[in-house]
Amino acid sequence: MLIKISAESFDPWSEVRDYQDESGQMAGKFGATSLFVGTMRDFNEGDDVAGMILEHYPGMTERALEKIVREAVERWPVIDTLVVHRVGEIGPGEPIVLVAVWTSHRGDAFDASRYIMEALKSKAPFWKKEVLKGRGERWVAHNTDGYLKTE
Amino acid sequence: MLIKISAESFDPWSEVRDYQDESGQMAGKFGATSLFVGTMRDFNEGDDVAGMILEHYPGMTERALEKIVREAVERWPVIDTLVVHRVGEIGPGEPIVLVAVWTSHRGDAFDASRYIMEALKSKAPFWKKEVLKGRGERWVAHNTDGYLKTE
Amino acid sequence: MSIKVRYFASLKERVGRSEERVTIAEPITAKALWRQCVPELSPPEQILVAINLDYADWDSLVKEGDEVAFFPPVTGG
Amino acid sequence: MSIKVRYFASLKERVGRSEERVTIAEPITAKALWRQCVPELSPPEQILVAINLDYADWDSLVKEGDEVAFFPPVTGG
Repeated sequence: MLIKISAESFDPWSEVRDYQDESGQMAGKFGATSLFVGTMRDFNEGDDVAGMILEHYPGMTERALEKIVREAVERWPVIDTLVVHRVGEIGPGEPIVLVAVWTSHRGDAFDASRYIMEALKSKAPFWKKEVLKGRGERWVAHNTDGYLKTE
Repeated sequence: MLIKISAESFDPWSEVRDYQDESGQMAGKFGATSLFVGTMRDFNEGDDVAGMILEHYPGMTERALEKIVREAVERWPVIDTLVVHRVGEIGPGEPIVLVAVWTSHRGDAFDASRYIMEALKSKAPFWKKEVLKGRGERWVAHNTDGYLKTE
Repeated sequence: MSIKVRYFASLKERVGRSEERVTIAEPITAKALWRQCVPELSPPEQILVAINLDYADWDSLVKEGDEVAFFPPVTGG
Repeated sequence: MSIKVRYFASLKERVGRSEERVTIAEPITAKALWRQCVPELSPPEQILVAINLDYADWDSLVKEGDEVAFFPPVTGG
């Protein structure tokens, strides 16, 4: 169960592979991996976005994420998890968040990874400020519920 | 929308990165990637499994997978998908299947990737034969419903 | 009329062949084709049928040039 | 009693500071602390409160040595 806050750009696919390789004892034990990667888009609410600044609350962030992962592990039979979240200045196309869950069976992997993402979105103390192209900056007001279907 | 049947072992993380990099026009356009990887376990139903042989129905396999992906794209706003499925002799710890879905919003990515996995499990013409340690071989009888919670 | 019939996985091992070419006088159902090809076994309930690479029913008609496949429940993924 | 108070994101910009140290005579609620620190604003309904790195209520008591944070709805992920 690893939680990383990264001030540098990260490659989600290397992160997952490295973590899985290091946890060598996992090989052959898990049957399912569910992964979610959230990436910065270059537009939002009709505006072109040039970049993003991700602020967080050091100390509370880690504590909140640990609690969320613990809840997922209590609820589903999870073998391991990896959570990486970016902070600082982020450019379009760069990954913001990675959640990976390893389980024996696929239903648990899907359920647990989605639970962690939704809880992270609603509880972990991160704040996004968008840098608009030629139109200053604005704070993102709130996150939407990812369990609801988009229109 | 790429579908690959692979007779060789594959690295799901490289497959996803390469596909995403090749589809350069996607950068900055998608906000969510949901990935599922199914991996061979070294035990099943209480027995040690030394390997697996994955048979399929060439031609029908691709056709069935294309239909499944098309259904997902009709149902959710999907930007792109990648499906890779292994055939032939597989060793413990090796990936069997990879499903990746790129969307604007995370709920759609989770829903569509899970839909593709469940449909693949119930419809795509693949058959697994397990090679048990010192106890011969046996065909896997059926797949379970991944939407159901495990006991 | 010439039909290609294919068998997969455990069914292939049970009937002892992976494919064969059979001749029919006129279009018949998949069930009738099974009875002609595998007379020693009544069509097992869980066996699936595909005609020309698409799932079909036991009552679907098989005709000249078709490829018909019989196979057990799929277990991929 | 000495309390560390922190502000984040848009709230930090609105109150014009990221943290401060305040002195209270006895334990008070988070709401009373807000009124002491940010008298120009009534506690905005959507503002969240954390005490010692855990979410808390506006009615939670703040005491000596606590770190209290006020911040807008979170938007990570």
